[in-house]
Amino acid sequence: MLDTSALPGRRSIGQIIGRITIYAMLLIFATYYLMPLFVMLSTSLRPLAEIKSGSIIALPREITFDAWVKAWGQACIGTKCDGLSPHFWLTLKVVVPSVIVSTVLGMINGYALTKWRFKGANLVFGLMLFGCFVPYQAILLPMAQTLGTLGISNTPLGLGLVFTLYGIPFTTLFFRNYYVSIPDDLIKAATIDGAGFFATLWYIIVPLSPPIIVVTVIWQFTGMWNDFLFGAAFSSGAGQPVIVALNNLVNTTTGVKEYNVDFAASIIAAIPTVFVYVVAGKYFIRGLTAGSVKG
Amino acid sequence: EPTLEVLHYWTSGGESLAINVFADALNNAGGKWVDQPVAGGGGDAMNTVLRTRVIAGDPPGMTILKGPVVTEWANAGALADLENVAAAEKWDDILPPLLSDIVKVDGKYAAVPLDVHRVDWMWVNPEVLASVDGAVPTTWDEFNTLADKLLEAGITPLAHGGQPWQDATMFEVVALGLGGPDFFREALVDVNPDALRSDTMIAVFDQMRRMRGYVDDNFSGRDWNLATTMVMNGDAAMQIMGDWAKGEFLAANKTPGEDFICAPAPNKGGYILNSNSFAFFDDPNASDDAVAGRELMASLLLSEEAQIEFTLNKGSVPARLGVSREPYDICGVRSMDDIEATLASGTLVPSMAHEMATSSANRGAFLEIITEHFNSDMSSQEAVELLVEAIELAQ
Amino acid sequence: MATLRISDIRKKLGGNDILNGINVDLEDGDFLVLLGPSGCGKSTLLNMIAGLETIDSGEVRIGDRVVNNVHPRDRDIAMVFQSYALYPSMTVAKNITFGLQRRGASKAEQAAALDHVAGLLQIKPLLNRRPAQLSGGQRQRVAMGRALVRDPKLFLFDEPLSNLDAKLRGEMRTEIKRLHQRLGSTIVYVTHDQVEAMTLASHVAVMKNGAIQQYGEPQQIYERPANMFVAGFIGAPAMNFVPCVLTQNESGQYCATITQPDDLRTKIELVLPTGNTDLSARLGTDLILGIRPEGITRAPSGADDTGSFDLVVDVVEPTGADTMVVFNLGSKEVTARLSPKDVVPAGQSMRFQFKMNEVSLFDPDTTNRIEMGE
Amino acid sequence: MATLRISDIRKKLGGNDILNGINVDLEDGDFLVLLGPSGCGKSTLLNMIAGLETIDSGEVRIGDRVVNNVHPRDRDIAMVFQSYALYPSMTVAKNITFGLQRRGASKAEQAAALDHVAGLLQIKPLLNRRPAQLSGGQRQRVAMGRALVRDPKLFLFDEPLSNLDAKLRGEMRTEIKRLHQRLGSTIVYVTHDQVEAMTLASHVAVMKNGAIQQYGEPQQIYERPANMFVAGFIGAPAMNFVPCVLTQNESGQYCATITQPDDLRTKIELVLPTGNTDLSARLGTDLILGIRPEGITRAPSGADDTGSFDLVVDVVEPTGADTMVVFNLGSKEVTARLSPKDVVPAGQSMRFQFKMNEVSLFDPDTTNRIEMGE
Amino acid sequence: MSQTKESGESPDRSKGGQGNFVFWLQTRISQFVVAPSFLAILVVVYGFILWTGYISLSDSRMLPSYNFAGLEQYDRLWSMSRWYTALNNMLVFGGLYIFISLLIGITLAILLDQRIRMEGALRTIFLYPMALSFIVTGTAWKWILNPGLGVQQFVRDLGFETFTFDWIADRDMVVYTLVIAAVWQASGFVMALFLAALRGVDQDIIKAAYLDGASLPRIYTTIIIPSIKPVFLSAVVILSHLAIKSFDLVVAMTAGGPGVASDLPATFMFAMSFQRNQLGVGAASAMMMLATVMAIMVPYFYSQLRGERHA
Ligand SMILES: Nc1ncnc2c1ncn2[C@@H]1O[C@H](COP(=O)(O)OP(=O)(O)OP(=O)(O)O)[C@@H](O)[C@H]1O
Ligand SMILES: Nc1ncnc2c1ncn2[C@@H]1O[C@H](COP(=O)(O)OP(=O)(O)OP(=O)(O)O)[C@@H](O)[C@H]1O
Ligand SMILES: [Mg+2]
Ligand SMILES: [Mg+2]
Repeated sequence: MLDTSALPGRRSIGQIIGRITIYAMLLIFATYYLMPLFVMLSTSLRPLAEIKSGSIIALPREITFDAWVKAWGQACIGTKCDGLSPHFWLTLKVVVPSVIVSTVLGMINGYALTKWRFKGANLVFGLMLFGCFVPYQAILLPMAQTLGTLGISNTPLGLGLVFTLYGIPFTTLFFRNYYVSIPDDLIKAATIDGAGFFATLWYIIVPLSPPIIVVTVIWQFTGMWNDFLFGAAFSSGAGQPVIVALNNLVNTTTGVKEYNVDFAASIIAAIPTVFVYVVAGKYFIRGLTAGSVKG
Repeated sequence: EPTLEVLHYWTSGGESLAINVFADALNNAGGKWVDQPVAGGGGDAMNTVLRTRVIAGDPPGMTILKGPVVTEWANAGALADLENVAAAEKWDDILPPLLSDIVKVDGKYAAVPLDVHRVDWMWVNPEVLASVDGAVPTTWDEFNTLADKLLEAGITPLAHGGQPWQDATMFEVVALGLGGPDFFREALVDVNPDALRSDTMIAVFDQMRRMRGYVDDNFSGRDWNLATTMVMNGDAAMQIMGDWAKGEFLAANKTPGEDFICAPAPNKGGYILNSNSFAFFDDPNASDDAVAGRELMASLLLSEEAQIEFTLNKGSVPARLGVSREPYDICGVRSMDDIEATLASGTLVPSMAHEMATSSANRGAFLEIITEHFNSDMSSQEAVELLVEAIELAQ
Repeated sequence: MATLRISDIRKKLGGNDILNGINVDLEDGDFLVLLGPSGCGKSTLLNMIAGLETIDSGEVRIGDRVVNNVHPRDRDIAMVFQSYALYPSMTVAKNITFGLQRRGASKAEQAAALDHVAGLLQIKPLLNRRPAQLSGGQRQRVAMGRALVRDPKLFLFDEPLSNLDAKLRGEMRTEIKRLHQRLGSTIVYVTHDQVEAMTLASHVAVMKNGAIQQYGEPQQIYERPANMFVAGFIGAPAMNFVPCVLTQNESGQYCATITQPDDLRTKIELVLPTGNTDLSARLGTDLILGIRPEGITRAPSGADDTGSFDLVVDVVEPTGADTMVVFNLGSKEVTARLSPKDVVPAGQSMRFQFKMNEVSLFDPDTTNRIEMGE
Repeated sequence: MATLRISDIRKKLGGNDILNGINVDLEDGDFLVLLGPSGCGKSTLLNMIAGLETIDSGEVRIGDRVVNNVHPRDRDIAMVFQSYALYPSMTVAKNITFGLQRRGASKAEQAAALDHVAGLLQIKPLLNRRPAQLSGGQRQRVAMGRALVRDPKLFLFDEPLSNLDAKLRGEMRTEIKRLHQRLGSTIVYVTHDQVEAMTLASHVAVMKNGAIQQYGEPQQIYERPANMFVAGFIGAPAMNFVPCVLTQNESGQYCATITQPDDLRTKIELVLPTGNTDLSARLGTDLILGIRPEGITRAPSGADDTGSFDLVVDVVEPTGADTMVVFNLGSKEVTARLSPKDVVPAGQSMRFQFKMNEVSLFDPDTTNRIEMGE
Repeated sequence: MSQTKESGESPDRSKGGQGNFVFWLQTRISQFVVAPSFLAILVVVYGFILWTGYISLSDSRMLPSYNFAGLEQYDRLWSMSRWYTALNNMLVFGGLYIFISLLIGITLAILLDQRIRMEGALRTIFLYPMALSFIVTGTAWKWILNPGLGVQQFVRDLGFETFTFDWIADRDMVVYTLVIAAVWQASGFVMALFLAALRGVDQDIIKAAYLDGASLPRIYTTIIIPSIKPVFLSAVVILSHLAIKSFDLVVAMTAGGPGVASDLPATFMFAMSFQRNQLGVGAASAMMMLATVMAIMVPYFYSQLRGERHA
């Protein structure tokens, strides 16, 4: 945006009021956005007794990290009392390869669909894209049957496969929209230079892709990390991802609830994704600008 | 090594300790317990997983199934045969007939009952009661009078959480109280349309409408244990909730009979029973270990030792008869006494709200209408009609 | 170095005829410029030579080999793109040697070739930069280096200079010209800038709508354009086209007679250098007279030469070396390119003269040139 | 229409001096072209006139009013941008009338003004299209329309033609020239194309690094450039610079003596048109001789004129109307612009002659012009 | 999206003149590399949809059954009042959610575009909800909106005794609380989309508008926003997709309550398939959802891909 404050003849009261309004509005919005985080944080730091008396929108009178310690390493989930930590690491082990594989496949698809077009490439793309919009509840049962047939039901491998498969439409979309704006001449030059499909991809295209890789990885990582439905349906026991474990911790039918532990656990489960957004948020916007905006 | 994979939704707090009793028992007996908890929605989430796993051809070894669902699964041919163990352990002798009826399909055991929860408890704060000179009500008229008095005194009479299953719990307690066990069976177990349309049913909905007035405004979506806390803290006088509520009092170091009172909700004799049972799934591809694990577990479930330890943690009482009452507090003892009494008089009824009475489709229809009614200004007549219609659709 | 023969090449894309029967025949060392407006199929033709686009029918032959079904990598060609298509993530050195490396040249070979080319193009100080850190002209040079390093049989250039500003374009043009003189390579060069075509080509093919309009040496195309399209396309400012009628004067000479749109409908009669040609069939018909801006000079005032006439100057545009003068002739705007000294200010009248031996005559219906003998 | 006075304007941006003391003085109806290489501060200066950029120090006066603190809207100016900056979501008509509407003109006034401008620029058939549906030239016209419709005191143009192809650029240039002649408006026009500057300007300011290098009429700047930067920037192909030494010949005339880099170290002695100027202080020092390509002609072979000499032709570039001939003089490449008839093929020798009254002389240290009297 | 010429096409794929396998492979390689993903998608998306479609025509209850039962399940579906509630909620929720998210998203983007100090921090604050799962934040929202625990109590504690904000407990208003939480999660993402687009707007256009005398608000409303129309389309598509799938949200915040007042098609379908043992009805409702998605997406894809071809 043009620096309007640098225009001459506008240094008026009105302008100052305008600036104040802008900041005030931003502040109000920031409050709205931060409120759930505040509630979660303050609750996680309060002793249980304090929580049960009075409003939750209040600063803790007494701060204790017990809930955090318990949520991480001691809380009982089912018959195991190791807290969230094992699930946390396990989720990383499932999600990271799934993110990598789906991103790589999306990259290859996007590249093939834009730079090595074949008849019907648009149709193929359109059909793949529709996978972004399927309500996942509808495919749970057939997927279960399929995983069973493949003999990988209830394994991290099976879960990773499901993540990867339903991630492909998104990754393909992102990469395709980004690669459309890379000049075809580069591919022609590389072809004449003797580089084939993969050599061109590796030497020419991949080095140009970091912005869109960031967008894709963020999208995939948060999507997979936060998934509940697939995790609950296609994993078991110690193999459950962290969000499912969190749900097990938080949700009890007839047991006693420890809200501070619940919220500490919630925050712990959210740390990686929030971390990714905070660290890479800038690149996220940049990557969006670079092409995937076109949706 | 006998191995057993257990799918369940008892994931935290006392539930988790309770199920650990069986896990330990199995592990100590040389088996291996493989835990697969899926919490949420009182077993809804677990049901989803169960479904996907069965469809995937990879059913868990054992899971929590209740009431008619056992029959549904058994009819689908998914459950393992337990006759050998049942005979060896003499289940027919040690289980009360109503319980064994529920878990038997075609005269064969399809699941093993673990415990008995009493649903129709009323939890009362004696101090609050004393503040209005009230006594624990034994009829719904008394209840209403007391509640009105409490309201006048500015006290919330009834602590309640607005979740469908809590609404339904209250409903069935009222239904038993106003209609008696026979009506309960006809309406909530057999879903007989005549019973559903009867005046008694209308009276039940009328009472529910009154109850709505005794509940504070913030009840919607509240967890049951927060409602219990209200009673504990004197913010409300009473709560109608199953015996698991006791765990919440105990966790706050309250003593039954002193700091809180457990009394059966007003009724004309009767006992709404909720029982958890374990069902074993039959997997044609199961390994020998899995089969061995299944049988080993089944044989351990009804041992007195495990029963006592499990129910103490769970807040319930044992499923089998003839267990020592010594370890139980007064609420537990009262519950055990009443089971025997109602068994004798034939007034023990299965809980509709807790999936003991009728198919999940029927139960869903009940919950839907009960909640709708409780949360709106629908008339009782209207509610009854909608209920009949919904039950028809669920067939 | 090699010959290139293109025989009756055709191409359809998306249902449209993009190329309809192109024939080209280049000797070793020839410099062919494909010239034409945007969308006429120049790049498509070049891509077909390179093997980046399939050939529907016809034949492309490089040296003795029909290459229709040869992979671009194996055609032994090099190509320079309009956008330069430098690999953005590689250094200049890597950009240049990438093709060698892909072909399995040893490190030493690569280094030697790089050194040679970098010296030739004077880009040694740039070798470790990335394309983004280069100016337009430097990028252009690197793109050339990438083509030169492989020492191919045939060079293909697709508008290599059109992204440069006017000044740099001139310099790089000279450089390409010099490289061609030095290396003697066979080159096919696409442009829509007619100055480049005139400057560089040994042969020019002017294209329009997928067909070659005229094929020949630059001077021939400039002086004897085959039709109005070619005439208008070559030369800047463009050739002036003035409607006229073919008449005969008293001495029997054929004349182009132009009617001024003024009240008097003044007629200007210009004697045509028709030699022996018999144009009697066209007498009285409408024709188009074509005259290049440099074909118009200032006549000494009062001179009574045929082909000179007085007119009011409409616009004057000094460009430094020359000054463009615009005036109205036969209801058309005509631009003359005059020496600054000869110019009068806009609004004043001056006497113009057409160099009649440089005019062309066109048929308005077919737009084709009417030959007037020598 | 108005005068424009810019006094000692300075500007810092991001810690760098972008403009250091600019002075400009325009009369009503003047056409000022700001000419200079990329990044020299042309756009910044224009933005400051427009009010889109604040003024650190100095004063901008439009008509009688100091506008330093006047909002752009109230300065009564109009601006045409390089990217045209048409509002993409509005029709052409809306684009043109938006400014009027914002200023509260009635519907009828808007319609009348639109009609007038659309007629002037011949864009009536386009009025209902959106910018995306226009060609480059049409967009340019609409952008002009948007500026014209408000009938402002001052027009600002920021490289309005640089996005067009060469042909269209030429046409639009003529059109702008004609508009200026017709409307007589005061115009500030930014470009880095020297042909535009020469063609359009009544005054040219050649800028470099935020300072004006020379300010004057185009012909003056072309013929008497103030320094080598200006000399090299104006004219295409650029002026040739040849190192020489100042000597005196027997008849006492000052001569520029050029040493050829051959084995014989041949000396070429060119008599300078010094008039009465006393250059004795510089005798024997190194100087730079500047000669434009069109200042070199072919001498009749064997002519023994001073200022003519035989040299071998290095490169020949026919461009149609003229042919560029490159040869080596004093170890520099020199380009001559000759008539095609006068040219010999590359490699052959021919006799060149410098038009000595057109040469310039520069001090190699300061790069400034050395005046040689008239 | 610029060139869609088929010119990047693998060379010489027509004739395969050298006839050897490697050459043939080279010319087909792009089809080969896309094929595995494509086939997998065909199976796990389209194959599974077909399966669900078949189940919706069967008499399945607890477990899938393959007995054909015609349109019985659809009959049943369309005679359930709960389904109508769900559809109605979908309309209200979806409409408001998309509209408000766009409004807030673009407002935030414009505000952030005003050379704001701490832009980075604010941007992160607006964007982080997208990183959280509703399984994580659902309880927090449930509490914040709970009259006795959250905002209402807070304001009352401040002294405004009569302040009432009990939508989550109100059958008629509960769907709006879903909107509040859903907007909270998605509007930051919309903001990012718009911010990216605003950053791409030609600065000269804004300058021109200033010279034309337009004020800042007018420049946004009449010039900048209309010029980023394609982003609206993308945002609407992404938001519709999120709205149709907003399952976790309802489960975590209201579980469909009070009553079934906040049921959405996704929760309806889930309840029917997995809680009520009415798999057939669940499948029928899934097919209806898919039909809705198709109705929105197919025209969009079509126009996108077509638009590209003609670009
Ligand atoms: N894949 C395609 N499908 C349909 N038409 C195409 C395709 N590719 C190119 N064309 C058309 O073929 C014609 C020739 O295109 P080409 O790129 O060869 O033109 P050009 O002469 O190089 O133009 P320019 O000077 O703009 O580069 C154009 O009209 C173009 O629209
Ligand atoms: N906001 C800024 N901060 C720092 N430097 C700036 C800023 N804006 C412009 N500059 C610098 O000011 C100088 C002049 O910029 P300006 O845009 O006026 O150049 P110009 O002469 O118009 O160039 P061009 O011909 O490329 O348009 C450039 O060196 C540019 O890098
Ligand atoms: Mg081209
Ligand atoms: Mg500029």
